[in-house]
Amino acid sequence: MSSADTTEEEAVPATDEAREQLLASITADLGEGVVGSHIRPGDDLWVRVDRDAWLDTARLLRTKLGFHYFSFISAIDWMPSPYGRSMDSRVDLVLEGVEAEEPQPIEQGVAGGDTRFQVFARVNNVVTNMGVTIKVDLPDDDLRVTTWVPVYPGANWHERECWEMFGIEFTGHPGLRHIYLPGAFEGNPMRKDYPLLARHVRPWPGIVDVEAMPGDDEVKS
Amino acid sequence: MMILSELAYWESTSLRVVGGLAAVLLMAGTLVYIHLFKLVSFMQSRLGPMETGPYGSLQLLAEVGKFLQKEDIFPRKADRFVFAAAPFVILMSTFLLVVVVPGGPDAWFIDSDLGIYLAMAVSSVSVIGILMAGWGSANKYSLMGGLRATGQLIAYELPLILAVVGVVIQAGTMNMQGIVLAQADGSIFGWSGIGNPFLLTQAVGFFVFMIAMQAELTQSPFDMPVAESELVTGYMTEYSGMRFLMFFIGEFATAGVFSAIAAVLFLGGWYVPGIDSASNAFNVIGPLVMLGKVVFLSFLVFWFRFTFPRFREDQLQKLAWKFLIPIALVNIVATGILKVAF
Amino acid sequence: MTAISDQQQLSYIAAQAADARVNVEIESEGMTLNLGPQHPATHGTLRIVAKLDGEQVIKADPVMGYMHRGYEKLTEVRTYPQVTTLINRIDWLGSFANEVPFILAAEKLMEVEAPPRAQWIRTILFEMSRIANVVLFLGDMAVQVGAVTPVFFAFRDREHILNQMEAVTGGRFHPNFDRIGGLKDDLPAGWIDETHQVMKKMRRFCDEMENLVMGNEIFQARSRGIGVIPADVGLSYGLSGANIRASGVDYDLRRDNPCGMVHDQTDWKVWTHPDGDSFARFWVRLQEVRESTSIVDQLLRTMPSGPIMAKVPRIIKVPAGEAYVETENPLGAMGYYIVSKGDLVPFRVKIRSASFSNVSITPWLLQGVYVPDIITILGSLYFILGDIDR
Amino acid sequence: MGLVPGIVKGLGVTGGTLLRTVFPGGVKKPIPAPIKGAQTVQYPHEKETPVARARGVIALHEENCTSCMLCARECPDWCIYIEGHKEKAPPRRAGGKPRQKNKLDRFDIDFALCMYCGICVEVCPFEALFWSPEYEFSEPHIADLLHDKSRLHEWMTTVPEFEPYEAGASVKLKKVPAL
Repeated sequence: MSSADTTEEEAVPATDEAREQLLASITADLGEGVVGSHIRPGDDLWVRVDRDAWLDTARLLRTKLGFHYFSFISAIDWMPSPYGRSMDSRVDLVLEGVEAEEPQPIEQGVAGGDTRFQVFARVNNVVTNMGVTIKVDLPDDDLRVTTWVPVYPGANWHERECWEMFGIEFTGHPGLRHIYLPGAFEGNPMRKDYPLLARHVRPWPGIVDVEAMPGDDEVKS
Repeated sequence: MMILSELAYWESTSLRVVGGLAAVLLMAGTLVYIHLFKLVSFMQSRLGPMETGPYGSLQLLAEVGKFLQKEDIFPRKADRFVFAAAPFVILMSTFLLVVVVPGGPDAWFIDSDLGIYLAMAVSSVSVIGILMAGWGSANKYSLMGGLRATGQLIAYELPLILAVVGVVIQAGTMNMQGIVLAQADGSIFGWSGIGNPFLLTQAVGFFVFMIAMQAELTQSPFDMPVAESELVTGYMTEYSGMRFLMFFIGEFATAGVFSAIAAVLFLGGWYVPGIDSASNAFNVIGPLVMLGKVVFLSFLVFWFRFTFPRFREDQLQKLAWKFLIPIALVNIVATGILKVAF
Repeated sequence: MTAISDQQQLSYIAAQAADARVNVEIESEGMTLNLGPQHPATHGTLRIVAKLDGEQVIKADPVMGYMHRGYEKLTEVRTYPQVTTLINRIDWLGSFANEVPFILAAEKLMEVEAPPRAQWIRTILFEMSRIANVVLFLGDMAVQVGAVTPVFFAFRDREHILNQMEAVTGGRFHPNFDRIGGLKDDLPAGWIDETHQVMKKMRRFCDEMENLVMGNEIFQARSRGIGVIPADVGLSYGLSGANIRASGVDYDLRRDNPCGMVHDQTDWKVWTHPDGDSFARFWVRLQEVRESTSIVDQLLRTMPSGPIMAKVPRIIKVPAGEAYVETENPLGAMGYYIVSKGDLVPFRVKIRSASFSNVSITPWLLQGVYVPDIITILGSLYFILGDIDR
Repeated sequence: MGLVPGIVKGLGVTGGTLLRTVFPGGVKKPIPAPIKGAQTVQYPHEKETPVARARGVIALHEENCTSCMLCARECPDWCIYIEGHKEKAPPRRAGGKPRQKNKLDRFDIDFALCMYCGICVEVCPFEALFWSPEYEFSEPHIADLLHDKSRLHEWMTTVPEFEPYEAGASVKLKKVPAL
């Protein structure tokens, strides 16, 4: 941007009063329900709520805070993929002499998290043009959360997608059926431990390297 | 065709059949080429078929060849007899329609005093064919198309006939030749410069007739029964090969024949002003004049078809019953009064 | 008395029973009409299972997934530059617009900003892809209600836009031109003048559409009052773009959430229509095409000079973090929620595509309408299957 | 509804297009010439020249390729196959040491898989890959779409010069290497 814009950029406050206020009003209403939050000044707000407060959050946002516009619901599987970029198969690694790595620890993103699966949703206020991302942690042994359909009817399809891709059950949903995948499909493809077969059935063409001339091993970089 | 009367019955009949076939197929072919392949393409900034023959003029033969090669598919649950017979019923009504249309003072197939009455009666037969096709296909889209077509065709038969009634009153005859002559020798309130083409004195009738004709032909904006984007061509969905070709010929030949009837009723048929209507020249130029008028009228049909969106069935029923039929009736009354007054 | 053989009797009974079954079906259950997956009105492979009573819809259930390509999974094994190739194919009529929010989200995480010239060109191409996309809608909507010719005009005039896109990006449909920190290349010489000409042609096309389709009484009869979406319902279903603006909601991300693009440097207007019916959606989109042509014209005139690429490392590793960027794409609000772990590849990309939310309203909207209106409504909601199925 | 009903206006639009197509010369030169007036091009007889940047087919300038594998690794589709070996090349200067050189044995692009994204052309550090706007290389058998390095090299003859940039651009114009 031109020089005028750079000054504008510097003028962006390190604190964001509107979002601070919004967070405060959410916290005031939900109390213990809010377990984590994060503000990127002038840009975005994340709120992590307790699983029991999930539906209440939606109701609060829509009815009291004017977040009428529903953007999406989805989930994140925070487990690092055991396949990496799926560039090289296990066999190649073993041949190369790479030891099987220990699975990396789970590391959650902004607003924190405690569990492997996190459902997150985003709603917007079309008047103040503010968006907020709501997150909720789901324990591994009980992947269930209440549905948002009574508050935001548009959540219906998003929850169906989330259910089939991550195996997260939305209690009270009017019809959790497959939306993209065929009815008899088994497994939850978006989970990190679900292999992307297209990248496993065929070797990566980039794995080969220029062969050294026979008896000229030292040139190999 | 006075020679016909000197021939044996079988000879004249076969001549008539050949003539009828030629009239229908050639006319359908000409219209498809001129309108569907060329003028409509130009309307859409493209050229249409260009490869077969000069300017794609033999494309139609190639298309026919293609359709003839295709497999004649019957849906498994189709009512086979009804399904197979439907295209013939539709094509039959077209062939029967053409017999009343005169091409010149002596160039006619039959010269019946019931001419236009016969045409109107026969044109309704195609409804049965469409319903048969819709039912026989054992397809929901076809069934809906067939039902919609039936409702629509029956609704528009009325304004069509009522529009004709005005002409018949004014001409004083139902004979198609008589109607042509009435226009050739008639006068508009005493002025006989160009005869009396009923286009001018029966403008309302012409307007109603053209709209009703568009609907009878199930051309857009009245193509709800075929509706490609919705019913996937309705009652024709399941047809392929030869039988589809028959529907196709039926569609365009009927467009031509109806245009011919409209030309006779409102544009003076084979007559052009300036030449004495009794002149023998019309036996030669008459068919050409007819063809010219048919091309012009059917151009209107295709122009409307490729410009307008379609009405929903309730809207087109409304148009027929609440608008066309009343004004057609008023037209009849007015024509009657004027006829008596002058 | 002739004896009836057992077999004859049995077949008679079977026939009677079959007739009875047919009658029962006709009387009590209504008809289930299956529109699609192969149907001219579904723009590809959307399927709508409609329970009908006569021609009236009792219940409509859209079924999709026939084209699901699993982009969210595929992005997890692709580097950031490789992802743009892929997401080109989400909304294939306005491909360039798909890349923009992804790139912007990545730029936000990397805290880089494209130089002004890049932002200008990015905005121009963004608007041109909107024109290319919506122009086809204008023609297609007319086809859905039965007029054949407008779609030929649409294809004819979209060609000019695609040619201009190709002249810059090298790809007619899949530009793959946006890069983190700027653009792949600068404009070729003479492009600006040609584009001014093309914009003139597009405005003429809009006039033609207005005369040919929008002003047509039959079209109005078919679309006015059909598929009315109240603003509140629309918002809670996540409708966006022209669909929600046609319901009177004055919400346009180009104006309300400018991010990495320079719409605020131009003088333009957000069009809304109070009716919320199919006609309003057509009307709003037609005005938007006009507005876009004027945006492009203005930006072409004020184009700054300079580099088109910010300083970005050759091998792009995006710092850990999460970012969501939503832009006003041709079909509606499209957003990418990128979760990065500081790697070459994104950890998770949630693609919020506009059509998915826009179409999710159909079960609510199609209740009680007639079969022909299904087509009008689907046409006016305007979806691209790639954008639904991703 | 304005003064003229929309229905009539619509007829005017289609009728006007009809006239414009048939008489591209307008009122001044009313000679029917639909071939000129139509927007379409009669493809096999008449061809539009694609723009210089058009991504038609990838050409390989073999001499510049060092088999560095960058393109094969960056390809999102994994459709580039490269094999090579090292060999001794004569020294650059007289008396110098013989150089190590990568010799390209195989460079195949499977155009059946290729998405024409251009990443390979972009990442190539040695200017060995170029876009050619040539588009007529369809094959009856899908396997024939695998172009080997000699075929890819042939495309080099169709690679156009890079277009100059619009005013205000500060990008350096690249050159296509002479064959």
